[in-house]
Amino acid sequence: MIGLFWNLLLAIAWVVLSGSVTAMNLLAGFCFGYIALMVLQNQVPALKGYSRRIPRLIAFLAFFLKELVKSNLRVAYDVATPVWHMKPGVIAFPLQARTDMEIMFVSSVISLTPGTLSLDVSDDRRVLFIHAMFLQDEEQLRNDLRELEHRILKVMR
Amino acid sequence: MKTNTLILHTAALAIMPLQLMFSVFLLLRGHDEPGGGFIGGLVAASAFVLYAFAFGAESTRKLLRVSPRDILAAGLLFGLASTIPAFWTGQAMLTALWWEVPLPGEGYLKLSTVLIFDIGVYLAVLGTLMTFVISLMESDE
Amino acid sequence: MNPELVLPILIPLTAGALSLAFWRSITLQRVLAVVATGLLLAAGIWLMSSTIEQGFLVVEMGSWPAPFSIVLVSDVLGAIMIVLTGIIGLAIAIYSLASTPKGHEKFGYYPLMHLLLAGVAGAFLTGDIFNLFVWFEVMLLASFALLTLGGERAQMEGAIKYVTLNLFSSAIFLSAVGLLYGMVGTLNMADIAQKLNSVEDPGMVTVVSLMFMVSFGIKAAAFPLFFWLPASYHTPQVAVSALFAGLLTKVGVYALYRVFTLIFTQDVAYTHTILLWAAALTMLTGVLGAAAQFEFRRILSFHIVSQIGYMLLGLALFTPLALIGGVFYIMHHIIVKTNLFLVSGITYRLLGSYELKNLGGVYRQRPYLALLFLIPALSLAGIPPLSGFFAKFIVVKASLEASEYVISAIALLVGLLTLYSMIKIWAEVFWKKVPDHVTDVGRLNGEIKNTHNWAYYVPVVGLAACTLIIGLYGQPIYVLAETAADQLMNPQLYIEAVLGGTPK
Amino acid sequence: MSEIFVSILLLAGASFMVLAAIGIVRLPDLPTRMHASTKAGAMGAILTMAGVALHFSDSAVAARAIAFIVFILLTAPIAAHVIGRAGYFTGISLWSGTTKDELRERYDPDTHKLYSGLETKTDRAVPDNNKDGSG
Amino acid sequence: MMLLAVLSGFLLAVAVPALYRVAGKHIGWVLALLPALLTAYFVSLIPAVSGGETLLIRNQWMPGLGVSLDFMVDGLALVFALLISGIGTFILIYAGSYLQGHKDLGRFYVIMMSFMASMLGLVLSDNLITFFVFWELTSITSYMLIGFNHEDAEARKCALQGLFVTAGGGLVLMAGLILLIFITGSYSFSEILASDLAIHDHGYYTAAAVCILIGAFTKSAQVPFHFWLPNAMAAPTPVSAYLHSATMVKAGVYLLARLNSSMDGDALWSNSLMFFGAATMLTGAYLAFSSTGIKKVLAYSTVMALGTLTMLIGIGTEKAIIAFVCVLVAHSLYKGALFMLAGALDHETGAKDITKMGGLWRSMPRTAVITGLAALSLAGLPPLFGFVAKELMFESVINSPVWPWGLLTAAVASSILVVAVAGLVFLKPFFGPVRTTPKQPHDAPVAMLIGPAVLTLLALIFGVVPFVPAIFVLDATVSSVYGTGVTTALALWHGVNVPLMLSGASLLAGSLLFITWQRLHPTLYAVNTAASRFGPEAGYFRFMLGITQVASWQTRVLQNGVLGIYLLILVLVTFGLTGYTLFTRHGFQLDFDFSNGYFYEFGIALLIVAATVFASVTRSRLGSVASVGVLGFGVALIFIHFSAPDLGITQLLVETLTVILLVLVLFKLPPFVNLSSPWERYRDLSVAIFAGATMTLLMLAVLDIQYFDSISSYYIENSYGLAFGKNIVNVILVDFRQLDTLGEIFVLGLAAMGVYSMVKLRAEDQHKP
Amino acid sequence: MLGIAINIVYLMLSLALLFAFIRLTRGPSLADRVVALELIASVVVGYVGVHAIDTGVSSFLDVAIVISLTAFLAAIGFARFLERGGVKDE
Amino acid sequence: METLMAYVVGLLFTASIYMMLRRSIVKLVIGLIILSNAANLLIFVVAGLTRGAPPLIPEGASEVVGAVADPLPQALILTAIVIAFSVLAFAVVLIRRAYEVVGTDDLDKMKDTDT
Ligand code: NA
Ligand code: NA
Repeated sequence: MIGLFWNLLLAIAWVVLSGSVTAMNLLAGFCFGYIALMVLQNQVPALKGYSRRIPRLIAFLAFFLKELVKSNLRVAYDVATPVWHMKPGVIAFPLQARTDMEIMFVSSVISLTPGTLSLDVSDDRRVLFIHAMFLQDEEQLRNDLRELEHRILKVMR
Repeated sequence: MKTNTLILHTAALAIMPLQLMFSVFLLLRGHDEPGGGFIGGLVAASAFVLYAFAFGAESTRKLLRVSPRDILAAGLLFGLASTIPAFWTGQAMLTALWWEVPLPGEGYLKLSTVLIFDIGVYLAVLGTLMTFVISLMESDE
Repeated sequence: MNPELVLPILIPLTAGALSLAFWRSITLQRVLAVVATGLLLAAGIWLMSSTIEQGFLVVEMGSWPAPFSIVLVSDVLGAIMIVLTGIIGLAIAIYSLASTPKGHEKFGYYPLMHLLLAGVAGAFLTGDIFNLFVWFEVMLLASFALLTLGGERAQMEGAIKYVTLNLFSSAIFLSAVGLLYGMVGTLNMADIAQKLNSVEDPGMVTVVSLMFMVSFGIKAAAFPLFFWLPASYHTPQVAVSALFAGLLTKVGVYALYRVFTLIFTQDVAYTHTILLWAAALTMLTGVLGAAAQFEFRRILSFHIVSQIGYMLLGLALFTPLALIGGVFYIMHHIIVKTNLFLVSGITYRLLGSYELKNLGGVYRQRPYLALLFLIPALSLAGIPPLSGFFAKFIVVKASLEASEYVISAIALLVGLLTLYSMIKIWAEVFWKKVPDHVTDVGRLNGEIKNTHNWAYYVPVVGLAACTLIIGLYGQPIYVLAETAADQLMNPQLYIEAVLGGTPK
Repeated sequence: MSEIFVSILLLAGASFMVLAAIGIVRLPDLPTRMHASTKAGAMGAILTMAGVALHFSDSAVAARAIAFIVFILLTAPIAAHVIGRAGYFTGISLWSGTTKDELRERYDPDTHKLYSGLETKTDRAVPDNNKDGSG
Repeated sequence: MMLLAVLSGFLLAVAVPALYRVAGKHIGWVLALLPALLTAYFVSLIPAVSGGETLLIRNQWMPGLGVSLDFMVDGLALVFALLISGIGTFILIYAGSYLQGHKDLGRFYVIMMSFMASMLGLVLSDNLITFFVFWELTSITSYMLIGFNHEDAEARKCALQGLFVTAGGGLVLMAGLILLIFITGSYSFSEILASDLAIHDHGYYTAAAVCILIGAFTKSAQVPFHFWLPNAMAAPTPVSAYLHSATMVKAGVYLLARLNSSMDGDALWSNSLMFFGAATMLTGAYLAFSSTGIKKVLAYSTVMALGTLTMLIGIGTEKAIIAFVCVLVAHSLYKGALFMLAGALDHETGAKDITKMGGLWRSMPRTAVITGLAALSLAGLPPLFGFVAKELMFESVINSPVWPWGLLTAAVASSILVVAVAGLVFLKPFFGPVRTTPKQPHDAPVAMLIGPAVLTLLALIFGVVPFVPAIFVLDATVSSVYGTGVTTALALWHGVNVPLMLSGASLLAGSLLFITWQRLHPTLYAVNTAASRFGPEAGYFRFMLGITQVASWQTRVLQNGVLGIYLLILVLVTFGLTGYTLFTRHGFQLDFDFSNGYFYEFGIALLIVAATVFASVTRSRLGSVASVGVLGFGVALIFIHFSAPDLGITQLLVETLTVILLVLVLFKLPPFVNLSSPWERYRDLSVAIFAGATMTLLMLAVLDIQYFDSISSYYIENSYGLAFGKNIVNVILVDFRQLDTLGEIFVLGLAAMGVYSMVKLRAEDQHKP
Repeated sequence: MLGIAINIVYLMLSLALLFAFIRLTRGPSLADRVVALELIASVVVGYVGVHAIDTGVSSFLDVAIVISLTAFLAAIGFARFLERGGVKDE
Repeated sequence: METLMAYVVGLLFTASIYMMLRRSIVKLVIGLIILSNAANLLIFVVAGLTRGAPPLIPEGASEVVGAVADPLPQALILTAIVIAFSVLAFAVVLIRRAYEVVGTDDLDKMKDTDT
């Protein structure tokens, strides 16, 4: 089931990449995706229920884009102005995400957002350590991060 | 210091198939667009390098199943094999031969010694780079 | 379609790839080593006979028309070089069965050997200047790997110099190809030659030709570009040294012969005079270098340099007789020098050292080995009626004929000093008593039997036989050299063969 | 019309690049530089590619641009994470204005264990608060 | 038949090991059959040759080179052939006994047979090159013979000396012969001799003559090359006997005689011969007189004889040539005998020095008798052939067209000395008080005496009835040396004439000298020791030392082990040559027209420059690596910007992987430290700037030149139509120029194998048990 | 319009390259240099994109894709160097 | 632009040679990298620079539109890049092994084998 998901994804990606939408090409993509996954089969953890995620994904993307622009501007402002407004620090952020894939996505998205950078996950995978640039209002930041995580998890679960 | 992170591991597993797939893509369309066996092979190798950085040399060996050396040998033999059909047809070595295999539906699948050769290049590049990286990493571990 | 022109490249390439594929089966690799080099020799002989019959053999790779495709071309010189490659390859392959340490066999000795031969053969046959670069690199990488195989300290130190200086040479070669292409827009050597013939003011061509000269001069180990050779040739295991000694520098010499007869003949008075002095100084510095050495292989290594001078002299004088002499010298030297290294390997096996002070007594205990040393050694020194005599004779005669008296005198003096070196080895290794401090003389006295003993001697005897044949039955060899020189002096024939659509 | 959009996208992308570049030069320590550079750099690249897709308005080009964006989104944070992490753990000096460090106190440099701080008491054998530096 | 005659020695040499196993200690007798047969064969040629015929035998060898196994038998060749095979017969027999039980006897005979064959080949060759082949073969085989006792360092040294001098001379001779070939256009002695070409008018003549003379002088131990010959005594006595009497040293004389009729008539040729011959004669005689080792005495007397022969050729009158032939034969006979006898003395008494022997005639009567006769011949006393020869010599010296008085003085002085020498050789050991010798002396076995006996007997016969040799070969021999037909009449007794009076005077003075020898000897010894510091032998040693010193100095300077210096030289040579050539053949022209570039292209260029400079100057290794990465990006941008997307991609990928490899490897290596001195850095920087500037100038020059359009239009036109690909670069790589790519993947594979074995196969692992 | 924009973008990208390179030279830590290198890769991507538009050759996009898929490996390599105890201040 | 690049290439040669002349083996390797870049750029520049016309036949077309850049030097450089990379990989590992075996990174201390 999971294999099939990835496989199809890869096949579609293939078609998209090659830019020629034919049955043959899809089949070829499927085959190559299959080969790619075959190499990986022992390592890929379980994934399921992907079909419901597309609308959530779109919603998430919109949210993410907004965050992205917002925080980018904030960083830009600080960089561009002579005085530092920032108040950086490393915080421990307790995670709702559980599987490897979830944690990876959460941390990646956090990293992608300017102003926050995932440094590491605790050994028990319950806490993500984040370097944040603007710790003026730490609670607000934690709330934002929690919302982000929540939206990601909704897409992934 | 502390090594091996969950994030890198997971990301490697996610990124690697994309790289591999893209490498095959580059290989196959190299005749018409930028790409080809060499570039494809390099991208494929980067996929495995990523894996090796995340999981270590030993796991990469297991993932590859065959020794990088054998991939290399296969690549070289493919490269040489592409020269042979020309002999049968009595032409000079390395003369390209093209076969059009009709496919169900419309279109033809273009097979050629050139493709065989490009696959050889791809495998040789992959095998070579994996030999470099794995043996160097193993010597450190 | 001439398969014999392709096979000398294809056979070692395939053997190399197969040996790599059979990495774990040493036995299979050993069998393949002998079979493939034997086939290479057979292909070489086939090539030789076809070339003699047809004058030139040309194959356009990929069936594309000539200046656009890479062509393989064989003239008599090329065919000679291929036959020699086959001979040396086979000799080394057999010798390796006995001499190669297990560890080396397990780590790719045989595939590297095959690919080295492939690179050498490719360089001899290609008619394309960039393709020549590629084969040079194949050869070079194989030699790098063989040189470092084993990982001894001396190998590493030697290899750093070898690698660096050769890479510099490659970079110059590559740049020169680029500059040449910028001017003539083609890579096929015949095409370049033909086009340059019609150039009015070839000053820049001469400039670029000097880059080729330097680059090939480095590969050929000419003065003052030879440093990499004495720094490294004595460091790998002996079969590798022997293989290098026989073939590698000669590829550089061959390349000089090729381009400075075919392409760069615009300003012979200038370019070939430079070559002439390089040749003289190469002879002299090489032989003096050898005089200062007291290690078997180091002496031999410096003599490679010195002998390269004679071969360059043949080219530099640029008369028909001189080219005959040069070609003859190449044939003679490849066989003789390889053989000497092989003999040094046997004495090493017997006494465990290459240092003259640790060697001795071989004449007493192994008279036939002593004879097997004397044949190539005296031949190298130019003692008649061995091959080296005729080689030197022709070259000296050519230089006297060209009124280059100083050069002739140097050539003769170097001959004497070469004899001095060979006699030094003879006196120290063979005549002298085993020094008292050498305790492990068991093998010398024949106590230890090696099951592959024959593999040490078969190639040495075979090569000695070649030396004797060239000397005693030299007429066919001379005729070959004469034909080769004749073709070299008439580049128009080559150009017509490649571009003029001769029957294939 | 599309020219204007393309221009805007390109200029926006380039602006992000410049922002990242200025940030990387100006900002005082590694993590803060990374806030500017990796994200803004990626952002700039994404916007540029969007411009490319729009400019060519060709499905194949668009598909490749999308693929590029996906790839960048996957790889950029990983690179950032790995470098930031490596920099942090090798002890690069943080800006003097750094206010807190909740990681340092939970990291045991001897055993290389990184605690979440949420473990039950028994999980945590030796408290190592005293091992951290000034923070 | 002639070919077989010459080569049979080599063939038999090859068979010696097998024969030795069969024949055992009789090997000497068995092998002697061959030279005996050869002697018979050569004797059978006498009638034809003495009839004035020159036998020419032609065999192909390397016609392309003008080398053939052509043989010529005229009087001169035949006399030599007879001496070589005849004396050789006895030497072989003698050696079997002398070296009986020697562990290397088999090897000895192998070399000896080869030597004999080489010598025969030398004197019989008609082809100049073949002649030279045999000439060099005698050098090398005599080397093996001189160094026969090879575990003795002294023997090795002496052998090397002999070889070095003769082979060195041989090489000069080669040049001379080649010049002679140029002059005459012929490779054949017989043709050269028969032609009436004015050789000395040719521009090459002087060079050729000098070269040939040097070659002959080294071989025949003429002053100043005489020093090697006495040292050749390190060889076993049979070898010395053979070398001195009939072979090796006579080769030079043979050559002079052979070419005389063509070269004669020129002052350079004959005056050199006379001068050096006389000097050698005198020097040899003096040194013989002042030595004590019996073999050394004999050796120097050989030098004297060789000088005499050379001088006689130089005089060149008919008389002189007759004298030449007689001295030649006489010397061969008595010297062969005396050496074998000296060996017998040594063999039976264990003593080598004449001061250590005395009164041996009682225990070795037969040896004494034969020695006495041979010594008479040496002294030039009747009724032996030596007397006939000496009389002729005096006569021709007196009648010499040039320097008669000088030559005569030398001849008489030598003659006096040689009388004393003969006394030393014969009287010292056999008479006077009996001295104890290391071995109990008794007469030598028959195998060791038969040779001396026969040779002395021949000397006696020839002396008593000198018309016998005259009838058979003398005329023909003299004719071949002199050039025109000559009829001679020899007689023991010519009546009382000037030569006879000179002989008598010499005998008298010589006897006096002999008597005072004991008293003179310490002084002579001191003089010789002092002189030896300046003599030619000292020169030889200085030369050898000089070679070694120059060699090691040169090697220290050039091959100094410092990679930086090597590279520096390479760079200087490369760019010096190209730069100079550019300057002279094309000219420099700087071009600063950058107007056709866009500002961002300058930006890329600037990035490349900055990255390069930073990578070179930074003291941070990884900073340098990262900067090289940036350089790679910059180059990739250039590729991309100038229409090479494939190159751009490849460059980026390779750059990334390079950085990864460097990083993988580097952390085991230490950080940068500045190791060079500022001076070295400035030096290197200037060289590097010179190189870079030259490259720029080259590029600028080439940019202006495009002789022809690129062949690429073919690829562009046919990429799709014929090769079915739209990416033309890729089509070139995998189709038009596929062979390059095939080679390229093998390069990759080789790098992989190299890296793999370097990482995995470690020297330290191999040394583990 | 687009032409002007493209030129401005080229200028901005050139500036970005310059700044990033300054950081690369300054360090002070290896991680800083690596970050700079990553940024340069991104700028190159931007450059490639603009160039594709400038020349109208969409094939250049592949360069960008390859960079996106592989350039980050260098960073991972450097990080590995640091993790394995390499000198950080280089 | 070729003119400017000629100067850049000259600088690359200068830098590479200077680095190769240093005594540190790491600098030697960096010199080698720069050298291969220099040679590749040289070919590229000397063959002539063309803006914005890669030698590709557009989608749907069967021949190139207008003048395109010379594809041959590109193919050559591609080969050269790969070869240089192979060589470099070997050289990098070589210097590491040399350092391990010899125990120094100073090239001047690696002269035992010569004389
Ligand atoms: Na600010
Ligand atoms: Na040009």
